[in-house]
Amino acid sequence: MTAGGTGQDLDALYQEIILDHYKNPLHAGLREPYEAEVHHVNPTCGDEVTLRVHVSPGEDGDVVADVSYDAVGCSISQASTSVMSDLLIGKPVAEALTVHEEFLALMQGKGTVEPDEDVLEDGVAFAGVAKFPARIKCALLSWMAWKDAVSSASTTQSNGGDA
Amino acid sequence: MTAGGTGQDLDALYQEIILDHYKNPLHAGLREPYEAEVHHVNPTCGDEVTLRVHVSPGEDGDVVADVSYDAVGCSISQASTSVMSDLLIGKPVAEALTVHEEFLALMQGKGTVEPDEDVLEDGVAFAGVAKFPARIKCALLSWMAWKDAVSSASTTQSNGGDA
Amino acid sequence: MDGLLPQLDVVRKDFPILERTLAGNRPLVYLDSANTSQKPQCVIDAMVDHLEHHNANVARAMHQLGAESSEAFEAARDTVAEFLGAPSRDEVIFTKNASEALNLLANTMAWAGDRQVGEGDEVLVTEMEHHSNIVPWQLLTQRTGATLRWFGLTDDGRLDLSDVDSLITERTKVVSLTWVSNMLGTVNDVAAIARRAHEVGAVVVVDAAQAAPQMPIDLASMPVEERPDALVFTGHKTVGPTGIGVLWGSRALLDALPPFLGGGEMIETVRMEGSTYAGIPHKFEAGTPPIVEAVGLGAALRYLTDLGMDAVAAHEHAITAYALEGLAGVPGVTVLGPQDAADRGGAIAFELAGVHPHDVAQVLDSRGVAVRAGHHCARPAHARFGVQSTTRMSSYLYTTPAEVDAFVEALEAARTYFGVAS
Amino acid sequence: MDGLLPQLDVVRKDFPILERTLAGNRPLVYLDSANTSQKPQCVIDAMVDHLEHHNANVARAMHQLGAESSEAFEAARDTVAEFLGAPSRDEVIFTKNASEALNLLANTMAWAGDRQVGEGDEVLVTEMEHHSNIVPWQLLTQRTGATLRWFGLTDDGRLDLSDVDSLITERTKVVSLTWVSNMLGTVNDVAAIARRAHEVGAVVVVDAAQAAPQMPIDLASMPVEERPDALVFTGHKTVGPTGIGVLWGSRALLDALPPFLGGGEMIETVRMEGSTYAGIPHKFEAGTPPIVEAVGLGAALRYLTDLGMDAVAAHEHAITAYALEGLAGVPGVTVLGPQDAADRGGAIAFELAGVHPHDVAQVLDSRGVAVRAGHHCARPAHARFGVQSTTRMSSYLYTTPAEVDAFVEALEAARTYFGVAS
Ligand SMILES: Cc1ncc(COP(=O)(O)O)c(C=O)c1O
Ligand SMILES: Cc1ncc(COP(=O)(O)O)c(C=O)c1O
Repeated sequence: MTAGGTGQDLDALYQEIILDHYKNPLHAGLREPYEAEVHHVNPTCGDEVTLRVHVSPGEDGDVVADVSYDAVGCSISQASTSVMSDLLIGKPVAEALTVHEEFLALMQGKGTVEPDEDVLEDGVAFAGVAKFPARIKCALLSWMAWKDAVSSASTTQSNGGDA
Repeated sequence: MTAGGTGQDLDALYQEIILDHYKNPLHAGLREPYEAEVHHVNPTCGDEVTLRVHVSPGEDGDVVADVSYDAVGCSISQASTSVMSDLLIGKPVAEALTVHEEFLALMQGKGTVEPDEDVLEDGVAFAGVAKFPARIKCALLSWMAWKDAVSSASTTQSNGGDA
Repeated sequence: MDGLLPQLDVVRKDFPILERTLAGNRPLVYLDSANTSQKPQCVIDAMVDHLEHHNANVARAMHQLGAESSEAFEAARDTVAEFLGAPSRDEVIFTKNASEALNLLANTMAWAGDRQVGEGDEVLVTEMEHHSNIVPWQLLTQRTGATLRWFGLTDDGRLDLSDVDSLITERTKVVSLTWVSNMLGTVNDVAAIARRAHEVGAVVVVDAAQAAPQMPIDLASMPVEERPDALVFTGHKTVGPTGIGVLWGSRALLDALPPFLGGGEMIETVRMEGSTYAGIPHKFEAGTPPIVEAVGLGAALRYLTDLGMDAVAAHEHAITAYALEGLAGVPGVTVLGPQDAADRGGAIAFELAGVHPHDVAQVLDSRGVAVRAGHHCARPAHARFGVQSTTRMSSYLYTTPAEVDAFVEALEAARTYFGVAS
Repeated sequence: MDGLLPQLDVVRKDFPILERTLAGNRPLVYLDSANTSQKPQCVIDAMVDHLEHHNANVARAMHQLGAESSEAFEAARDTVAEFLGAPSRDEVIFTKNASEALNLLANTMAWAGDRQVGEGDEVLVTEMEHHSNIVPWQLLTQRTGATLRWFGLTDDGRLDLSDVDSLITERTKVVSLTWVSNMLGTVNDVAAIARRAHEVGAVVVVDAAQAAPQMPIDLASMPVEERPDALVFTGHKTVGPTGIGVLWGSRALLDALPPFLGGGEMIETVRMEGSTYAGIPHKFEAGTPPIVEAVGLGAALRYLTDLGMDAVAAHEHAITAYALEGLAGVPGVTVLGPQDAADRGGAIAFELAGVHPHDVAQVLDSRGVAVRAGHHCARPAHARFGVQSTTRMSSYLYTTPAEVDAFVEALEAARTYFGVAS
């Protein structure tokens, strides 16, 4: 049995970076253009996110041109959405998917995975969340939404495009 | 927790009278005339009885003129059917219902009820059954069927008759 | 403090988990009892004794262990019947939880029978229901072409009865409502609504999942016009185990419903061409029932009865009043539902300005205080009040005033942590 | 004797109830394991530990106890998935027993969805099914205007496959059959039937209530054409507690079925106007799940896995062979079903000439030997063989050859008591 959440742990969970993103979320709001919009909820607590992805062709394949969102939720889910959008906007889709996997591995690692700051940047601040099983879903909500959106954005494109 | 069934108890359950009725059941077979026929089963073990009741008007109200039956089941249920039919045939319905209640009380008394031989005659042999919870249903199967039949026999009569 | 259970410290010793310490060596302050209650030793012991000495299947087993197990199982049914004041013990059906009990009713009403719900018919619920008393009726009405309607809520979290005449009509076939809200704490006037619903011949279903743990129920003493036709509760909230719930239904209703789950024990005779069914209660208990759970539930209800449900209710009332008082002293707190402990159950959902409920709960948890954050399976009621989620504290018979103090202090700590303290 | 579990006497010490003595100071000889199995100490201890130290509701509770309880509950799901070799742990649904799992399938197929059963469709079962795998399909077909058909049985108690081509047709939407019969002991060739049924696009449901306790199951290793689409078993027969059963279903099937019970935990978003539902497994787990029961079941399946299901199967086989041999030596005994232990499960139903099964069981019980008498929830199979009821002995991993001897001796005593011994 593991158990998260001592008085000390609180600071491990609520890293300064997380609280900063929570108070001043980056890239918030829903913007055009976009190829896919998804709505995800955390059924247990009701946190919700509506998320749009705009993908545009780049030199080496598709690029995540924009991630915009409207979200309600706790500090962890809000900060995670902010960190994610900042991290993924401008990255080739293939690379963004790798970042996604890295973040997923970190969250599901029960606190044993050492995060790679080069890949995750501000996302490393979420390392502490992995020790709070009940909060992992909060941190993952928008990442799951993004994954969902980006795959239908690619489909939409390839459906609509010439290639 | 009570627990029936030591080696010694077996004889308390399988009284000589019971085994006699089991081997040579009285009034067996289905006969005419009858006003009501019912079919009862013990769902757990599959014991079944088809039972007919013939009621005819007597001096002081209806009389149980005949109880006939076709039954499959264990020694207890078979013997009980035999004893019951012998006991009730010829009795005024009102009196038969009293006998029925007496037998029911005996069976549900967890072995604490002293049976009245004047009322129950051979039925007293079932006193031991009350201590075997799993067998009470066996002993009661045909009694319940009779009760069911006799009430619809009376209804049938009053429906069909003049009174 | 007036109204507390006598010898509360002794009562607390009955609950082994209350000795638990959590991370950081914090003692457990369990304020999530509306979610699930803790279990006294006597319940655990009864289950262990059954498993170690009397375990056997019921009804179908004729040997000594089978007789012992059947007797224990059926004795639990008697205990439930007594606990509810049920007119007849055969009207007590064991289900797996309260949700299954509600679904049993809604699911069977889709099929041919005197109580069948179809096109043009209406089912009436309320906006304060737990999802388990909404979704089954949505499924029923969607699948049969009937219409789902609901009572709205007043601003202070009570049922809005102003449109009762347009809601309860000849078309109303079922009225299903909670006795005590698991979010707002509201205690509904079940008797008055039942009386109205019975006038139009509707079936009245009461969700007593939160009522059964907190207040005495005596069905037999209710005038029959005011008595629900069915009432459900769940074992794990009444200091019993998970895996068992109760559907009480009047014989008239239960006899009128077609079978729900088919299988062993619910039959009279099975032929490949068709089957006939047993009478109640077995008709609705397909398969091996929750035997050891019934034994545990029986012990649980006897425990509550020994404490006295009046005393439990008084305790809950006193603690709730004290908690409401404490919350009133915390800046930024808004309590949803009735603000006054009078006529109110023990669940208190609230907002803390500037801190999301998850984050409130997290800070509280770091201090050993266990509360629930989210929509508490009552999303429509949250939507009604324009909030996405709340924090909920819910006490029970083992809650002490000192625990309420710890809770209020922890709220202050949350305000400080998230920088909303002025 | 070959094949017995190594250190059987040590294994028996794991089961506290086996120390029980019955009336007349008789040691318990428990030969009713096909009805329900006994529980090892580790299962009881796991449940007690959970109730005393980790009890909380799951998923919805975010505090430390909630996290512990959720982790324990979901770990049990992992254990079940491993035990069955399930392709995905999300395909494991907790129900209250095997019967509910079968009803879940049959009940949801009545409603709109890719797998909906309607007029002109056929559901195929067998004459050797437990009532729990007959009645749900009767209810489905009666309610939807579909037709129920069934495989008959050969005289030696095997499936009569001679008319398979007229039974499995394009109209067949579901084929549901038992892997191991609880009455005849027959082991069916599930793979062959699944292959045939899949050719016509039917859903294949396997009742593994008797198989799971006795033989290794590895779904992932089965070729997909031969793999059932759904498989059910029940906790209390696999040394786990009552109150819990398992439905494993392929994701494709489970995704295609509409919801069963509505309520907390099975939803995504609830609005009064309508709701959306969670993905599997939660979609089918409405209300508070059997938490402590899942913990117990997890411990039970780990116990079986530690013993090794191959070893358990070998033990069961050896004991069954020995019992069949013993029965062959008792005059007047007729065993129903396959006479040979090869390809046979451990339930042995028989008749004893001149003594009704109740009376047989009663005499056995007076000597501490617990067997079952009746139709064992398999009335159609009894009718097929023209018998109203039978006596059934069923062994398990803790059964010793000496217990079989005691059983055979007790049968002789029954013959003497009822005066049928020559
Ligand atoms: C073959 C078979 N199927 C289904 C069941 C039903 O199991 P449960 O009663 O736990 O639902 C049983 C056991 O009774 C069985 O033996
Ligand atoms: C008011 C109310 N109704 C129904 C339920 C459902 O109970 P269960 O989850 O045990 O089915 C609950 C508890 O979660 C509740 O609070």
